[in-house]
Amino acid sequence: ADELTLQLKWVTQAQFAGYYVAQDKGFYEEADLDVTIKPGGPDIAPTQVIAGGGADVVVEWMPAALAARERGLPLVNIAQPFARSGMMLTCLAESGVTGPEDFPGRTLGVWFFGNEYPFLSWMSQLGIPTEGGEDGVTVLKQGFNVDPLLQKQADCISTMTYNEYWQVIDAGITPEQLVTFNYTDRGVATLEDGLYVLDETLEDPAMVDALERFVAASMRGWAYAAENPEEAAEIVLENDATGAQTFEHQVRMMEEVGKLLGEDGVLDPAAFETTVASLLSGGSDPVITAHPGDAAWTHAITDAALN
Amino acid sequence: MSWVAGALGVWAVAWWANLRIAASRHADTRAARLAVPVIFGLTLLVLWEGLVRGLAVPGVILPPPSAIAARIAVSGPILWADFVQTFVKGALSGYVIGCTAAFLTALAADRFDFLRRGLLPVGSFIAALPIIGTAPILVMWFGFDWQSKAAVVVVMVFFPVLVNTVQGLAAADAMSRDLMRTYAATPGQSLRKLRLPAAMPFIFNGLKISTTLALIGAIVAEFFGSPTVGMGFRISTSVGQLALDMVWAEITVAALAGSLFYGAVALTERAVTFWHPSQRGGR
Amino acid sequence: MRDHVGPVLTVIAAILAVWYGAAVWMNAAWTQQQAARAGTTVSLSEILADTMQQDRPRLPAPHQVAVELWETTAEKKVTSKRSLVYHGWITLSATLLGFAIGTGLGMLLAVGIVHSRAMDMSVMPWAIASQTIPILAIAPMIIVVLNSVGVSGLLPKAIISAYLSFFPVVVGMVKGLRSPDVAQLDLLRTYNASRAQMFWRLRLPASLPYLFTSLKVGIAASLVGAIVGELPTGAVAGLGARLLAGSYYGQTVQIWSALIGAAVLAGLLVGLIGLVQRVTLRRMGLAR
Amino acid sequence: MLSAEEIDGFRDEGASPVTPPDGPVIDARGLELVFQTNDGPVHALNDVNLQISKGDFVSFIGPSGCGKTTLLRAIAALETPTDGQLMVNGMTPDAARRSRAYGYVFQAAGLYPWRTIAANVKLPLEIMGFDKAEQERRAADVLRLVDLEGFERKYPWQLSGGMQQRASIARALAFDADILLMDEPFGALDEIVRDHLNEQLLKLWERTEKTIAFVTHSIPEAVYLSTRIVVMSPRPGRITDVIDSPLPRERPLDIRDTPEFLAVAHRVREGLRAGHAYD
Amino acid sequence: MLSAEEIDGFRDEGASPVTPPDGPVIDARGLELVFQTNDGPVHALNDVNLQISKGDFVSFIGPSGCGKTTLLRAIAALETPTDGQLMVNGMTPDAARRSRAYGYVFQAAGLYPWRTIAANVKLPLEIMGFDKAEQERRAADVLRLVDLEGFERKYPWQLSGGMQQRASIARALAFDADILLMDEPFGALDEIVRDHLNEQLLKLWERTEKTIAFVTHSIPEAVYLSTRIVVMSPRPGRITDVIDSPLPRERPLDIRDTPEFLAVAHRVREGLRAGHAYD
Ligand SMILES: Nc1ncnc2c1ncn2[C@@H]1O[C@H](COP(=O)(O)OP(=O)(O)OP(=O)(O)O)[C@@H](O)[C@H]1O
Ligand SMILES: Nc1ncnc2c1ncn2[C@@H]1O[C@H](COP(=O)(O)OP(=O)(O)OP(=O)(O)O)[C@@H](O)[C@H]1O
Ligand SMILES: Cc1ncc(C[n+]2csc(CCO)c2C)c(N)n1
Ligand SMILES: [Mg+2]
Ligand SMILES: [Mg+2]
Repeated sequence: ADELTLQLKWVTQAQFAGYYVAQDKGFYEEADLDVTIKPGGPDIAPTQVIAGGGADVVVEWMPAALAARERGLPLVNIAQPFARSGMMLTCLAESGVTGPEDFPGRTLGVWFFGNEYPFLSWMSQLGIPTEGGEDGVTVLKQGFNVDPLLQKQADCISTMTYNEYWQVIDAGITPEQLVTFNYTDRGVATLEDGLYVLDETLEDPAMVDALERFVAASMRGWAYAAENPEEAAEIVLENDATGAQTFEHQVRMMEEVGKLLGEDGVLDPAAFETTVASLLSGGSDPVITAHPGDAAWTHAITDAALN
Repeated sequence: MSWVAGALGVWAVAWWANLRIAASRHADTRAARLAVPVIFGLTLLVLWEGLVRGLAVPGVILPPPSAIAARIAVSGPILWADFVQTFVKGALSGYVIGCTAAFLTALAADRFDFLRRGLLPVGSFIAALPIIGTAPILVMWFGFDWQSKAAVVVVMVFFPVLVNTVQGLAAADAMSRDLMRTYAATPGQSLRKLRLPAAMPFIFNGLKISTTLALIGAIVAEFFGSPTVGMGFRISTSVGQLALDMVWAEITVAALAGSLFYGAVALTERAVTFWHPSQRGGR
Repeated sequence: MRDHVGPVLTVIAAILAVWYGAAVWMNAAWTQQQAARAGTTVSLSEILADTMQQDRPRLPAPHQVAVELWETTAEKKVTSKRSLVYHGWITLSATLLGFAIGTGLGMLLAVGIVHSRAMDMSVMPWAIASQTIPILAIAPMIIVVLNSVGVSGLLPKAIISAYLSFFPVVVGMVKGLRSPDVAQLDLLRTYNASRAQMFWRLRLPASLPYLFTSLKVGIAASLVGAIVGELPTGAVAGLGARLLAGSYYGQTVQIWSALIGAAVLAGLLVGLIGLVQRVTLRRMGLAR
Repeated sequence: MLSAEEIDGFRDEGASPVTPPDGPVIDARGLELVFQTNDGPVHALNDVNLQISKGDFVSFIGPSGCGKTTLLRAIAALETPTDGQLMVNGMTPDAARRSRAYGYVFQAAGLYPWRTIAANVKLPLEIMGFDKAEQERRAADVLRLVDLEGFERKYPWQLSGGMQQRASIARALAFDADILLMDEPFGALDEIVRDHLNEQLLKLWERTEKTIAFVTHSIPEAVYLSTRIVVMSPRPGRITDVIDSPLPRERPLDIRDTPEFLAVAHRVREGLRAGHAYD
Repeated sequence: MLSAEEIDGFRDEGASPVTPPDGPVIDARGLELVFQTNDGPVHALNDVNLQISKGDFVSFIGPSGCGKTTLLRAIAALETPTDGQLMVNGMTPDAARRSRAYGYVFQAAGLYPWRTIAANVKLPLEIMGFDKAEQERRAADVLRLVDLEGFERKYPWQLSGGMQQRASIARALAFDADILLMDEPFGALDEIVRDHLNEQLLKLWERTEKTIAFVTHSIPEAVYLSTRIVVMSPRPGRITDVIDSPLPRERPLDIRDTPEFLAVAHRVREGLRAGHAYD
């Protein structure tokens, strides 16, 4: 069997259920693959891991991948299982925020670590400075959880439709008490969980072959997971060595993730262009300074995988 | 490969030079004391540059020193703002509060044997409160700004200063204590005149270890939530952007600031414990 | 030992009292906010009751932590991923390995520094500088690099743990090895003792009080290091993973129980060193 | 070994120059002190009976290890007797200690290395709350007395052994304790300085009516200084002889050539010899 | 102050009982040693000229702080003279130290607190690589010599001051150094023990032909033991008199009552008195 190592962007959770299901259901094995799945975490940059040779394929968000590419790490998108963005800005209604026009003077929690770009380009689109002050917003580097909102340290925080949003709800706040801004609705969405490899990997026919089987098996896994959210959640839990996740939360996450999944994992070039455009407009300190060109993605793998 | 060989060569020569300087008559001059670590450091840098270039290590894993220097040169204002936020506001204030608290606790523990027996075992628990656990909690309690970082630092430096102070307060020898007894010195007097001076070498051990802990604590705490300024913020953000030159620029600032901080405490130690054999150069 | 029980219990009781008070004080705001959102008012007794049993309290009440601790230690098989004992063991093994590496390295460095002027002058400043590097920032790089040369598993964590623990040992040992006074050194000089003899017969015994103090600080640092080291390795298991997972989901009770777990572990380790210290010093006739 | 009665008998034989105003200053009865060591118990003091009156100058002499230091330490409440009774000024030694009754010169100098010589001498003065000017004055006085002027600003490790010992004597003399306990204060000094300091000490004693307990190894010194000489013997440490000196209070140095002096010295020497294993 | 020639003159006057086989064992010329302190320089030794031959027993006597310890330390290569020349066995003191020529008894006992008495005595033997059995034998021998049998397993702080001093003497005698440097070894001992150890030391010296440099404050001791007596004087520390003893090598204790003995003692006392400020 061909060995492949997959580095995830975040900890073991239903966000990555497709891969765990493919593993658990033997889809990889059937494809003659021996896949090692490495969970990520707050201190793990998949781009760095792949640069160091710690993984063959990584799950990464496109802004971070393109930024890395511009810095000389030639990452190529080989598949894009998530067709839609799940990122939102979630505010407490009682804070009085009803629309973007209420942002000035507010404190907003934002994920950094390469995930700040959608927010920055949205703000620059709105013309709101992010350095604080009367008509700017005060930005906090948000930790990993929703405490800033619950503790009222921030008026709004970043959430994912499939995870943090529900944590707020679980904490006892009703959806009516929340105001959410979906990045997709604002036209500043960027592509999230995609599969990336290094240029050189694609020069090796054996690897290309393995990757084709890998993407095919993974998409099979995603399809299965979307259809059987409870079983998928079960599988995720089994793979979570921390023993900290709950079944209910994972089932719900799987259901939400299902809404973001595309048909077949094929990257939509139009979505790619939207992402690039939004990144290029990223305010004073743009993420990327030039259009990365079409070398940043390939349909070769997905095309082959679909057959 | 020639880069690697060259770097190793430079390193060998410089090490030899250092041995010569250290063994020479001028070893005790201020110039030598400065030159030796500088030469050592420079060779490390040369070695690093040579290895990175020679082995073609990608810049996104480890940038060469030259790239880091270039980044430092153009990022002065950012680095300065981060330094003020993290070091001056977070680390220093936390250090002062934490060391003072530990010191006072040690005094209380020393004064009341009951407390010593009760507090010390409990105090050693605080030592191992890992920053990963405390930082999120303290950020939740004290907010995103430097106050929560200072709180993390307080927790981190508390134990080393506490143990060392307690140990130090027990360090005065039997005869010196007996002398105090014959004067019927009050506990306070015997503390001020005997136990504290005798404890100073130990206390400074704790203070020195804590300087570096304070800096690490303040930086790492920013990983768990911060305003958009600070050394830890910059480091984690830049790692996500694979801007490793910026990461190392911040690390350089941290190392410089930490070394100076340590040096300042070590100099104070020299002045305060001039009488201790380790400072009298008993060799 | 026995004369510690009473005082320790008293101190713990005092801490618990303060803790309960603080829990009420810190959690009350949430209770009131929730009531306000629901448009109801709450009485004092309701506040008191609610602050003791919130799901995501700012500060969990001691009994909440105790229950969680009980459930995750006694009621789970030690091999279960939900058992704190399981996670504690994973952290402990990295801690011990890291402590062994760290103290070994620390002592070697201290010996070198005390005996070689060149090392003293060049290595010490850089050992200090090394400690000012935020470990969490370079830990991922260390892991990545080690990974690329095929080292994984326990060792990378242990190396990070060693990195944090060697420094207190160096500082304390250097001071301790230099603590013999002139008269004690002169005696050996008249015998023309070799450096090794001077080390084994004078410097080392004289340094023991400093060494043990450093070891206590060092083992605590090792534990913190091992936990920190769990992050960039994916935080799949260990107390650090528990802490982090608790923190992702705002499970303060889980964080606190992992924290207490870590603290107990540290307390045991420090206590163990204290025991070794007492036995050694007594056997050396130094305990008076 | 002598019983309490016999020792009291000794007292009556000699012409004690000082009569206690009201009870003895130091009163030991059946004192016993045992050290527990890794190696079994050590009987440092055994059935020690001794009364010292106000204004007495009592020398202790005896072979090395006979318990002189231990006895002085017990009097100063630095050791706790395992049996018997010990009263100082009518109170327990510890109460006397707390009333600052003692000036103690230890066998080893024990100066604090972080203090200059002057600061070491001022240490007890600071503790007892003398004002700055008085501290200066007294420190200067006693340092002159022990011939250490000019060394005020040196640190202990910069002094010779004898100088350190003198500094420690100065420290004990700086405050006016009623009871001076001196453990071989002049051991590291040469004859000339010793004679000089002996004279000074006698003058001080006469002027201030202090009670002095003084350990020495020099027979002439013991005889020259004391109103009473206590001879001790080791294993277990005990008192074997108590000699009341027939010499007058006023003692020029050349009193050491008088027959009375030599007679006392002879008796001390005999007592001392009896405690030894040699010849 | 005396010049080098005058001192050499002294040597020829007296009947030196030992003639050096080939050059002096210790040879100091124009020796000077200045300590730098926070308070200005201290002239501990000034123009010291002295030759000591193999088998000499030289005593140093002088007021406290006159530089006796400093001179011994310079000979043992523990201090570096700031000027002048110092040779030991025809080499530098440091080379002599490295050839393990010295046994040194320090003014303070300086026992290691973590070693028992026996282990303290064995310390130099371990360092010099004696085998276990030999270590045991020698330790037992010297401890018996200084009358400390039965205390082998005690720790230093469990001994009295005098016992510690004797242990430190035993430690220096345990290995057979050619040159013994003894800094007030018998300071804390009573007359009887002192006499006993004086005798023992003389016997040892006669038997082994060691060269001994001996600091003491006791004039009789100096005269009784030495073939030469060096009188020193402070500020700056210098040699003021060197007296070659006319006494025979064989010295029973009662030699101390002979007129020759008293004459030498008198000369030493005069020299000593001259170095003092009193009377
Ligand atoms: N380390 C030092 N630093 C500065 N001054 C010193 C040092 N050691 C000794 N001295 C000074 O040198 C002088 C001679 O000291 P030394 O110890 O040789 O005297 P000594 O003759 O041995 O006296 P004693 O009989 O009291 O032991 C003294 O004035 C002393 O203060
Ligand atoms: N802390 C201790 N622990 C155990 N034994 C002790 C301790 N202190 C003293 N001793 C023992 O008690 C006995 C008396 O000791 P002490 O110091 O009183 O003698 P000393 O008469 O002062 O002798 P010296 O003239 O040598 O100073 C000795 O045998 C000694 O070993
Ligand atoms: C340090 C750090 N902070 C935030 C994110 C953002 N993020 C990306 S995916 C994900 C999980 C959503 O449930 C989160 C929180 C990150 N990757 N690393
Ligand atoms: Mg004594
Ligand atoms: Mg001396």
